[in-house]
Amino acid sequence: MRLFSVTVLSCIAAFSLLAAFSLLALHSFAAEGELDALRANVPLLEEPTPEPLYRVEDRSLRPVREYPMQPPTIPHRIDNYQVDLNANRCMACHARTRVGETQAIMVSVTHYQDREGNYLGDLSPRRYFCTQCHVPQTDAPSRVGNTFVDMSDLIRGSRQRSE
Amino acid sequence: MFRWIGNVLGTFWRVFRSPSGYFSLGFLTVGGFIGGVLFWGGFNTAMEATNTEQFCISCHEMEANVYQEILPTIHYTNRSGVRAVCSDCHVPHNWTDKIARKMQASKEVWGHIFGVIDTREKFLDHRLEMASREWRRFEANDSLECRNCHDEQYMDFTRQSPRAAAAHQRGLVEGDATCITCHKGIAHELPDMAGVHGWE
Amino acid sequence: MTLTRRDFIKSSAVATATTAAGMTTTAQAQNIVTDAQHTQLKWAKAPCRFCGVGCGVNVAVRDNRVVATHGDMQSPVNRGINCIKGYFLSKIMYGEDRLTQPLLRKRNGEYHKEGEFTPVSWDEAFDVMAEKYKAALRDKGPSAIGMFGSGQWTIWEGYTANKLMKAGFRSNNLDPNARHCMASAVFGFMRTFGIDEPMGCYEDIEAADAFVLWGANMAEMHPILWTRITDRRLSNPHVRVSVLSTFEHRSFELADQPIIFTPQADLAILNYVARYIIENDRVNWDFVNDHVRFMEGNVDIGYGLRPEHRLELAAANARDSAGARDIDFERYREFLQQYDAETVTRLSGVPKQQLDRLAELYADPDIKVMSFWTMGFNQHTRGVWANNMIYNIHLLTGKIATPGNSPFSLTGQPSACGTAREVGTFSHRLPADMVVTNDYHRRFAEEIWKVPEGTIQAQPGAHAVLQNRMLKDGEINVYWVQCNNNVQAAANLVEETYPGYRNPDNFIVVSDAYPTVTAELADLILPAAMWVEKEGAYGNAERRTQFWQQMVTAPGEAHSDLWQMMEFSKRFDIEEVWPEELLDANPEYRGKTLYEVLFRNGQVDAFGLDELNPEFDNDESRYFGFYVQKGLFEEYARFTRGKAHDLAPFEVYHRERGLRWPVVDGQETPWRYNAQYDPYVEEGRDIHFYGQVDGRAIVYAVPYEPPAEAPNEEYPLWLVTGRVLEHWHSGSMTRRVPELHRAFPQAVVYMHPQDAQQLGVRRGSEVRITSPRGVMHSRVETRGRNRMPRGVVYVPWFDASQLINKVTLDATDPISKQTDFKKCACRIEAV
Amino acid sequence: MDDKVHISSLVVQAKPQHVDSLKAECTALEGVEVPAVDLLGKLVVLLEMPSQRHIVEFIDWLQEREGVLSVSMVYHHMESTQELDREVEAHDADTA
Repeated sequence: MRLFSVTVLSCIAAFSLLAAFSLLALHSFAAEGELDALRANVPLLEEPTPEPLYRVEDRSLRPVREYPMQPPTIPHRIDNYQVDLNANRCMACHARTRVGETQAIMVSVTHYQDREGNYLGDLSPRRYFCTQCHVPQTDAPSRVGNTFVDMSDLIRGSRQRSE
Repeated sequence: MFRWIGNVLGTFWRVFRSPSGYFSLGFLTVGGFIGGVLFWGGFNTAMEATNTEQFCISCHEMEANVYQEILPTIHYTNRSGVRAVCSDCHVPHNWTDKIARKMQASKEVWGHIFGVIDTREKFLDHRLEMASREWRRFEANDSLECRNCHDEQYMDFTRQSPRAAAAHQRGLVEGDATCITCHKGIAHELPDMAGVHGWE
Repeated sequence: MTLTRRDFIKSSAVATATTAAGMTTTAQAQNIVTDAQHTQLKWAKAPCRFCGVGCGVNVAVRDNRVVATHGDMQSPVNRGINCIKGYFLSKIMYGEDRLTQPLLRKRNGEYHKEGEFTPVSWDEAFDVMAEKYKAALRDKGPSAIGMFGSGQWTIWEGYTANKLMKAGFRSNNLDPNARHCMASAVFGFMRTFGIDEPMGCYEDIEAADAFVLWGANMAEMHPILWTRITDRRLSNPHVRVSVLSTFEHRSFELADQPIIFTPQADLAILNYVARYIIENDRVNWDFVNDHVRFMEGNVDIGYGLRPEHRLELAAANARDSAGARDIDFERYREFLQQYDAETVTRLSGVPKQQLDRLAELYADPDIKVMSFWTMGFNQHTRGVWANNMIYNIHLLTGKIATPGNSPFSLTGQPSACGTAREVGTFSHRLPADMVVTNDYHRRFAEEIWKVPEGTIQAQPGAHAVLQNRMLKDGEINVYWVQCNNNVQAAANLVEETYPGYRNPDNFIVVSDAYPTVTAELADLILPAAMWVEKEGAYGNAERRTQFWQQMVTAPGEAHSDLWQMMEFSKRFDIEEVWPEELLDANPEYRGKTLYEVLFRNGQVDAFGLDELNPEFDNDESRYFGFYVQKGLFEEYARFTRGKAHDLAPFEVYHRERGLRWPVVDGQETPWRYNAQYDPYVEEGRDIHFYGQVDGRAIVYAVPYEPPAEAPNEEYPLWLVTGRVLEHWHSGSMTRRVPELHRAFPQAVVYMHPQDAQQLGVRRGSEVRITSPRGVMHSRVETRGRNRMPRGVVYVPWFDASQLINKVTLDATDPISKQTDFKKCACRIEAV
Repeated sequence: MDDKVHISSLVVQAKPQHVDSLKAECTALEGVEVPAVDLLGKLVVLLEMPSQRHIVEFIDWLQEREGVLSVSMVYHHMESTQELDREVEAHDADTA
C-alpha cells in the first residue's frame, strides 16, 4: 500500500533530497524501531551505538534568523566561557563598550530594557545568562527534517500570485 | 642511625671548614666540580620536585580549588595530549625569576600552615588578590609562560578559527595586547571582575 | 469579492508548493517587499507549549502556517522574553514525520498484534478500537479499561477524559503523566494545607530577599523564572541565592551559597533547618500559635515497589504510608533533636558552616525568603515528606502567603496544574480537589455531569506505575495513551513497561502528533493535532489559566485529542457501557449513545457556533455543531465556583493574559490565605488556611529514611536523571527542530574526570550503564554545563536512542506513587 | 466520509521539454489544475479530489508519464464540502 500522507506538507528548500526520502518512506512502517526516526531504527530492547560527540561549529558566520525576533544561534565555541556572579565572558566582547575593541556584534537594544520596557544604563540583569536564549550549534546531522517555511517565501509567493 | 649520620656530617663539616692546605689544586678543582654537581643537582632535583603537579596538589587548597577547575579545560585535556601542569604557567622558566617565584611561594607555605585559604569560602575571598598577582606578572613579562608554548610568531592564523585569527592579528601583531589581556580565566575560574579592564 | 474557504485552502496549497519548489516565475523589480498587503502577518496570543512557567507568546500566522513566535510583552509572566525552546516554538509542528493518518497493526488485511502499521481510515480505526473496548467491558468490566493522559492536555481535553473514563466507562484507571512530576507536590499540599497548589505567585520573586533552590535547576528547567530571579539578585546586591543539589549545574552560576549534598540527605538538611530555627529561638510564635498545629507521620513506609518486593515486605507501614497522629510542639522539638550538625553533616556531606548559613536565611525574621523545588523533591521516595518539611520551615517562621515569603512548588508541564490537578485527572481525583472516595464529592460530580447516582466508582483507580504493572499482568486490557511518551518516561522499561504494552492480551492506542517510542509499541496510532492547531487552555504553576485560539489547521487527517474522545464516544450505546441495575434505576438514559449522555446534555452543547470568534477556526466545534470548548469549560467551571477554585467566564480568558484563580467578582488572587488578597479568608483573620477544617496548617514530624537503592560494590555509582535546557521532556517536539537538535544532539553521561580516568574511559568514550534492571549505552562527558562530584553521574532522558529508563528504578513515594528518577545505583564500564 | 474533498498540491520535476505537454495532459483531467510552471521543468499541480485513492491513482498515473522525474506531495487538506463552500471574511484570506 502506498503511504503518501506521511510526507504531506514536506516543503523545504532541500527539495529533491526530500523527495527521495519520501519515496523511501512509502515502503516502511513495518518493524518496531522503524517508526521513530529519533530512535534511529533500532528496536527498543536493543542498544544502538551512541552517536559520537559532535564538534561545535566555530566558523563565526552569522546565522540567518527565521524571523526578526528570533535570537541568533552562537556561531562559535563557548567552551569554559564563564558567565556567573563574578564575570560574564560573553559581554567581555559583546557589550556596547567592548565591541570597538573586539569587533564583535553588540547585543540588541532589547537587552538594555527592563521588564517594563524602560532602557537601562547597562545590560538588563534579566538577560544576564546568555545561553538561556543563545546556543552554539554542533555539526550533528538532523534525524528528522523540518518543513517550516520562512515568511519571506510565503510573502514572495503571495506577491507573485497577485501579479 | 642518626648518630652515624651526625658523625659523618660532623666529620664532613670539620673537613669542609678547615683550610685546604693539605689538598692538591687538582683535587680541589675536581672535588669542587663533583661537589658542585652533587649540590647543584640535589638543589635542582628538589626544585624540580616542587614543580610537579603531584607536589602542588598535595595541598588540599590546590587540589580542591584550582586543580578541580582546570580539569574540564583545554589545558588539561585536548586534541594532542600536550598539557600544562601548574608550574608551566605559574613558575618562570628562567632561573632568576624561578628562584624569585619560589621565594614568593614560601609565603604560600605559610598560608597553608596557617589556613589562610583552607575553605572554599576563604579561597574565594582571596581569589581576586591571588589572580591579580598572576595577571600583573604575566602583563609584566609579556605573558612569557604562555609564550613558552604559544608564540604568535609561529601561529598559523589560517589554522585558527576566523574569530581567533582576527583577534590575534589585531591584538598581538598590530596592537600591544599580550596573551593575558584577553585570556584571563582560561584555566581557572575568574574572581569578581568588576573594575578589571575589559570586563566592566 | 467573496471568497470561500475552498479558495483559501487552494491558494495555500499552491503557495506552499511554489515555495517548496523554490520557483521564481517572474522577475522582481525590488528586493524588499514593502507592500503592506503582502507583508502583513496575523498575530494572536498563546501560552508556550513547553514547561509549567506558562510564558505568553505571540504567534504569527500566514497562509495557514505558523511563521514566527516571540515573547509577549504584555504577558506578566515573561514580559517579552522566551527561552531558547520558546523562541523556536514556530517550528515544533513542522517535523516532516508528522502523523497524518491513523495507523493500525495489520496482517493479511486485519488487525494483528504482531502486524505492520498500516494506514486506515478513522472509521476503521474506531471500529476496531470500540470492538476491543466492548470486549473488555463484557469480559472483565470497567477495571480492564485504562487511560494515561497528560499535563499537556488542554483543560477541556483533561476534563473530557475525566468524564469519559470516570462517568462514561466507569473506570477510575485514568492517570496523567503529571504523576511522574507533580504527585508528591500534590500530596504535600493536601497533607499540610488540605488544598492543592501554591499560595504565592511569581511576583514573590520581585519581593524576596533570598532564594533557596532545593534540588531545582531553574537555569535550565524554568529559564524565564530564572531571568526574574537573576534580575532580582543582580539588581539588588543584598539578595542572596542558595542552590542545593547533588551535583553542580548551571543554577550554581548565580549561587552565593552553593551546597552539594549526598542524594536523599535533603531530608536531613530540612530537619536541621527546622531544628536550628527552634533551638535558636527564632520561631514566630504569634504565627504558630494562631495558624499551625503539629502531627507526626508514620515511618518505615516502604518504596512503592511491587508488594512482594523484599523492601515492601520489610516495611512496617507500607499499607498505611500516609497515616499520621496529632502531637504537640514539644514532641516535635524532641523529634528534631536527632538532626544535630554532626549527624546531618555525616549524612549529607555538607559542613556545619554551610548548613548554618542556609538555616539563617530562614531564621532571620528580616529576610523574606522564597523556596523553589521541582523534581528533586517530587521524584523522591520520600517526596511528600520533603514537601511537608519545606512547609514546616516556612510555617515555623511564618514566612508564607505574604509577598516575598513563599514556598513555591514549580511544575514541569504547561498544564500540570490546569489540567492534571485542577481538573482532577488523577486516578483518585475529581475536579476542584474533590476525590472519588468521598460520597459527597462523587454525588456532587454526578449532579453536575447529569449522570445517575452511583455512576462514579468509589475505589481509586490505578496510578501511572500501577497501570504499567497491570498491563504486564494482563489486568488492564485496553489502554489509551494521549499526549505523552510514557515508554520513554516510565522507569524500568525492560521489566515492566515493554512487556505490558506488548502483552498479547492488550490493545494499546496511542494518540500523538509524532511517532514516538510509545507509538512504536502501540497497536493503533491516532494522529493528533497540537498546540495552536486547536483552541486550548492551560494552567501554569502560579494558578494562571491561559487561553488560546486555533490559528492553523492540523495536517492531513490529524484531529485533536478532544475530537478523538468525543467522536469515539459515539460508538457506544449506553447499554453497552453501564450495567443493567444502573439503567433500570434510571431508564431515561436508555436508547442514548455515550456521546449523547456525556456531551449532548444541554450543558456541553449549550453554546452555538454563532458564539465562535469569526477571526479563528475551530475544527471541533464546526464538526460537532456547537461551541464544544465553551460548553465543556462552563460545565467544568461549575465545580470550581464557590469552592475556592473559582474560574472566570469563558470569554474573559480569551481577552486576558491569564488570570490566577480563585477569580471572584472579576478579581484574580495573587496570594491565597492572606486577607489582603484572598476573598476566601474569613472575616477578621489576617491569615487563614481554610483548606483545613480548623484553619490551621500542619507541621509534620517526619524523619530521614534511606533511599530504596544506594551504591554498593557491584553498582558503585549514583545515577541521577533529568532534563536539559534545549529539549523539553522526551524531546519529541524539540528534537525535530534542527537548531535545538544541533545545540544538544544526543544524551551523554556526565561524570567527574577522575571517575572517568579510574574507569579507563575519557570524554567521548562509549560506555555501558548497567543496573539490575537493564543496560544502556552512552558516551562520557567530563566537560560542559554539569560538574559531577566523585561517584555521581547524570544522564538526561530526552534522547529516544538512549533510553535511560531501562536503567532507572520504579520505586515510588508510597504516598504519592511518584517515581524517584533521581537516584538509583549503577555501574559503568567501557565498551 | 463521502462528502469530503481532498485538496492537495504536488511539485513535479520533469524534463524541461515535456513541461508543456504535461501541463496540457494534466489540466485535461477533472479536478486537476496546474497553477505554476517554470522553464527548468518544475510544475505545481493542484488537486481537488473526492478521496485519497483518487490522489494516489493520479500520482501513480503521473509518475508513468514520459519526462516525469519525480512527484512529491507538499500539501494535503481534507474537509467536508459544506465547510469548504463557506464564505470567509476578507481578512481571513490575505492571499487572495
